[in-house]
Amino acid sequence: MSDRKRVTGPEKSVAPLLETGSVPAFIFNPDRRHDGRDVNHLRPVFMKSGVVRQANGSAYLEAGKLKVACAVYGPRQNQRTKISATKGSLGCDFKFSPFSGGRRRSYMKDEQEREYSLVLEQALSPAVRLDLIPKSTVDIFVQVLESDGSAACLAAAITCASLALADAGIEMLDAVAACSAGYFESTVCLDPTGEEEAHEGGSLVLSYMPSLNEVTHVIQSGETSTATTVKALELCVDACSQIHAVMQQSLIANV
Amino acid sequence: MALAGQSQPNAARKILIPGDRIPLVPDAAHQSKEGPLKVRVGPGLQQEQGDLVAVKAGVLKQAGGSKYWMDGSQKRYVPAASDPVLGTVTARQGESFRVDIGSAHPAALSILAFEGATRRNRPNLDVGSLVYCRLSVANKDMEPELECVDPATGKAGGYGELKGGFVVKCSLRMARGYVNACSPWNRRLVLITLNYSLLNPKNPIVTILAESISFELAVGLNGRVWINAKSCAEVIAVAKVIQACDGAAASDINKLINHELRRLEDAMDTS
Amino acid sequence: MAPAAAAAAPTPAGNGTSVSAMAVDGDVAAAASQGFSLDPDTFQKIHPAEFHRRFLSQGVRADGRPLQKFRKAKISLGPVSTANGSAMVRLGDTTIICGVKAEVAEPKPAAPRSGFIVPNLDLPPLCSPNYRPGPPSELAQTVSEYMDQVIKSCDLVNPETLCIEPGHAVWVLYVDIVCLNHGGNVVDAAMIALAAALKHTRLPQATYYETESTVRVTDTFTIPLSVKRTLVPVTFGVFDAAVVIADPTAEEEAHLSTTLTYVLDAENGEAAYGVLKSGGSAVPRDMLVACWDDARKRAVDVVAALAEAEQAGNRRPDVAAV
Amino acid sequence: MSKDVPPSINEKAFLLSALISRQRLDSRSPHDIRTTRILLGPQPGHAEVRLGKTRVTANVSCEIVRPRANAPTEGALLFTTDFSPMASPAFGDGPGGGGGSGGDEILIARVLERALRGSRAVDTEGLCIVAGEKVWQIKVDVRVIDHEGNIVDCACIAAVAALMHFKRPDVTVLGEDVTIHSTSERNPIPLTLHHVPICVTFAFFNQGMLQVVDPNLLEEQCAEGDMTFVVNRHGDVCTLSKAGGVAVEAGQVIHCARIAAAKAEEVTDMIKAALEKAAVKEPKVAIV
Amino acid sequence: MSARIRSDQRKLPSEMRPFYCSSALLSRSDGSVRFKSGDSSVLCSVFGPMEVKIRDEKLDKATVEVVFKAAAGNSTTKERLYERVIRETLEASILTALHPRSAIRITLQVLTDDGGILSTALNAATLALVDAGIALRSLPAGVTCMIDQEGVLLLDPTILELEAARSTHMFVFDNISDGALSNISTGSFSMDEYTSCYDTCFSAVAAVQQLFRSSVEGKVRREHGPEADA
Repeated sequence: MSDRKRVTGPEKSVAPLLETGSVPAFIFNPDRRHDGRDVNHLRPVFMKSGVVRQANGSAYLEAGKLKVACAVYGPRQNQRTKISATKGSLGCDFKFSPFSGGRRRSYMKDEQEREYSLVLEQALSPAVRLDLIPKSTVDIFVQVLESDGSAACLAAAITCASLALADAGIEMLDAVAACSAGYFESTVCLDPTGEEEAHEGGSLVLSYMPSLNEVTHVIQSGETSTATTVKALELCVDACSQIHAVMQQSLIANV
Repeated sequence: MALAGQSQPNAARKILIPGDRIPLVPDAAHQSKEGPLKVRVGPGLQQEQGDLVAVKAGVLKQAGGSKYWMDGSQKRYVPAASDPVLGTVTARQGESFRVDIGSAHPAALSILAFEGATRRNRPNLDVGSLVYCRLSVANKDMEPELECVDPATGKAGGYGELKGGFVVKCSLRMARGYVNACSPWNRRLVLITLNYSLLNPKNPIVTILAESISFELAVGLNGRVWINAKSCAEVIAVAKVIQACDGAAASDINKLINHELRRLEDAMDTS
Repeated sequence: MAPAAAAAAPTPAGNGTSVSAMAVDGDVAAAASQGFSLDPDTFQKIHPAEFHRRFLSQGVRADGRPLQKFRKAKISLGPVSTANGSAMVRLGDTTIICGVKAEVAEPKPAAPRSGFIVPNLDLPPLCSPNYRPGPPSELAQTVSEYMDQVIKSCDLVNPETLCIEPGHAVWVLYVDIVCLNHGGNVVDAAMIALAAALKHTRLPQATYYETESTVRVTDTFTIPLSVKRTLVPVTFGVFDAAVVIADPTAEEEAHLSTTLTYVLDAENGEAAYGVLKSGGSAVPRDMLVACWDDARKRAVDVVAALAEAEQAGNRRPDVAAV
Repeated sequence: MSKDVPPSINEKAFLLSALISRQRLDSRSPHDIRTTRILLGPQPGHAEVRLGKTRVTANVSCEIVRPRANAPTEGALLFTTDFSPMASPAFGDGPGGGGGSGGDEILIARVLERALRGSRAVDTEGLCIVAGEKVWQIKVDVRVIDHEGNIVDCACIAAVAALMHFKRPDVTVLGEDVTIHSTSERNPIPLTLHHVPICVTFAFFNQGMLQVVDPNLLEEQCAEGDMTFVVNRHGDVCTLSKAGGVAVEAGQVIHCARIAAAKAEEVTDMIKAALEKAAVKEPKVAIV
Repeated sequence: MSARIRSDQRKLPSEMRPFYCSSALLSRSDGSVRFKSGDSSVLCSVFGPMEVKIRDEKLDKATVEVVFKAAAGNSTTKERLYERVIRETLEASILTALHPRSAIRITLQVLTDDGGILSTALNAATLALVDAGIALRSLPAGVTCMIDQEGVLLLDPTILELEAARSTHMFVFDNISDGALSNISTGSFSMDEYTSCYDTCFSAVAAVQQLFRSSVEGKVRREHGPEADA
């Protein structure tokens, strides 16, 4: 059934196919990635807090082509049915803009967006002092403007949301920084782009509180050896500390 | 530039539509010596500076020199204090009944607002019972409240549960016509003369009908009329007359009543 | 009784000095004379309409602008490389991003050569506390619809130029406009973004293969859209049915008696493609004409901002990410 | 949302005692349908039907679409039913919603589908333009605008009358090319209806012993059960549905079927009369 | 210029189609009106003041709900825009403060559409509010006009005429204020064309207002009998 609450076009439309052979085959080179980075280098990351005027807290993150905005509203009255008398809750909403990826996204939330909303909540909840805001909720809205690697997008969303929470003055044990890594055989490649992601064997996203040296969330997909995973975790922990530094700077800049 | 749609002076009009302005001409008899003109403005009118402004359609009425109101018709009932109304019990909530009287908000009828009611001696009303009551509280910001007892005497005075019979709906204007050809200011008077066996003797429909059929009537100003008579056929006949006369021209009323009475006689003869 | 002058002349916010005392009405004014004073933030929260009224009566607005001053439109083209065309527009706090994605569809039998342009404004819960997750709000739906009617009725892009193969394949341009920061006057920002993004849109070279009935495209976006005109939306707010203010902020919008939007031609302010005034207080003919005159001046500024954006950097995507 | 307040105990009791003495409150006999008025036009395929105070409009429109793969030569016939919030305060929902009591809306659309599509009343084969490529899709939008009981019968009369009044534009096919002729070029073409199915609903009272045809709102609210027949004037039963409610004897069902057939004939004649009346008013278009 | 004959046999560009209305036709609603302008016909019903959904409840005034339904098909964003314009126009006229925490529900059903459907719907809604006895500050009335490819202004165009429109304009005026309550204009037009559309619609609204008055007077006379004019 067509969407009655939006301006509608034709009933069905598809993304056009590429002419065969018009794109050169992708070859992964651990010494020199296609954007010139090293395997253990992040994309240069830029962050700014306080970008949404009417929100209690907000942040914008840009890393290469990847662009994510986040706003935090609350603590406010919990409108959901499940209310805890002792703890507050985080309501997370992760959305890709329709034009943010290669394929046009639908307006309805898809499986991936639902999953990422959940991961966002799981990764941030341990850091937020929910015990101080019983019966209330803090709503976190993440909007991806341009995506370049879905794991990287998720990591960026967690980092950005954490910065927005700090901007909103929500009490936290520590800021949460997140970082992604991709597996190419035994090589671990930090912060893979969309093109790299299409060819990787698996990926890992780590959410980490650098000052406390505690991990809040890890999610891995694909099969690797334990040693490779450990290597990826180590790389990500280091990268998270770098991200944390950028977060601090942007918070100071906004004071 | 003239305002759109204003071609005739309003002062001469009796039938007004919303937006019509009537300048108040100072009337020597009713102007108090020192202050400005004192006017009481009733339903359908507002006072702006020196003018009366209609907000509803109808006929401009004046009484006692300084009271003005609009006599119009509508179907939806808006509660007004001391109106007699006919309601259906929709729920029982602790110390009160919830009663549908056709207004925006359901009304509350306290279990103590009955003749001789105490906490021990509660009236027993089921959901779906019909009650004839009087509005004790009617305010746009409050839930309407009902009572089935005259607070002055403590007696039911005709109010309370109605058993048997049937209910028809009619326009608010017609309901008021049964009660009295009254202005909104003398509803109090109405209450004294009205209960469901004492009828307004002036109402032509009721008087003509009563010559042929004996029946009981309880009229709610919320546009509901309860009818009871010896036989179903008689109740149906009265109900049909009330519905047929609603909105009909006064000259046709006799004809409508006679038509229904004839039909009733035929039915009686065949059975 | 303390005169209304107890309210100190309002000082535009942002220049550092605080407003000493602002009285609300007789009672509070009396209280103020007894040494009770309200700080401007509290005053704004308690009596927002009166707060704005005080400012406007002094010919200035809460954010320091004169009544007829518009916020500068800051436009950047091509912020989203995954889109065929994109633009970001800032009007004060209001930030809106518009991305155009091209897809392929079968044309309607009645119009076998006509493509589609599908504009939709999204006001996500991110941009303001007034929106909740779920289907689009009434404002989003109605602004989308109005934009659609305007671009169709003024023939902004001839739909036949979107034809790939008559009767079989045409382009559908999904124009999605996302508000990231709601600082008032979303309509202007959204339409400027739409106009800029469509001008910036490039389509790939497309070929229809009849045997497999599919469309295949090159990996570069090279073909510009033939956009016939540049639309400039200009919105005014009317306060207390009498005071006209240009380009209202979100705080002002909540207390306006009506708003008035003109869609003018960027090249020729004499020509318009739309006017929208939905209910509220009546606007007399001379006010409608006077606002149109002011709107023309604004159109010139917006055109300059667009030109600036076009020069500033054509960060045009050249690789189709499929 | 506000629901209809159910009738009072007094009203229910009175209705039943009146029915037992074979009297209906609107002076009908148990097997009378209410006064029916059928208005057609001004545009083809537009009908407004009043059954007593119940009022339903039906609007027929057509569009060229691709046929379903498993029926390449068959046109499409779609029904949508909408309970407008104007029909009853109980049907309310905010702007943009699809009407009131969703379940009933679908139920009525199903009855109409079974009556008109299931019984092959409308010739869908005749709606084919180019086999496998282009067929006519006929859409019937039924809107309930005043609910005083027995929506389903009223909706069925409206849908049938609108379909019989409707005319689609003429088309010429030359190979793959299809030309649609405007009404000023060529006279439009009416749909072919093989027979005229009519819906007749009964309500049961007093443990199923009493039945009335075409119940009004109060009767509907007080009824113990109901049964809907779809029959044509030849007495062919197209659909029979009895969804729950009180059990009735098989003999009752047969009795009702006979009454329904008589009512169907009555209603069919009324539709025919309305069509003839509308045809007189219609301007004749000459073939240029 | 030769005498233009309009698509529906009207002689003049500034001629309106015959319009009329009938009220109180629906049995369930508190007020109802059918407003016809040529072959455009809209039915409007008003319920209220009635119970309001808790999420729409306003503590200081009534909530005005407008539902607009096209003749065929599901409602889309177009109906939503119509709903908003009609609601915002009527909200300014209805004395909503008289009925806090309640709803005034206006439902519009297009019966047949032959152009100018928004203004026809608005006129039906205004009269239905009067029929329902809702207190109103003023009576808003709408008129549609268009400018064709040759620059000729046509008042109250039909669907056929609208297909050839260069611009279309819908204006709403009421009987107390000297200005436009609502205006939707689309297409391509100059300032001069716009102001002449304003002026044409402004004068045309007087005829609609006259119909409002005569229809209300007729209804009141019927109900009151001879005493109405006494």
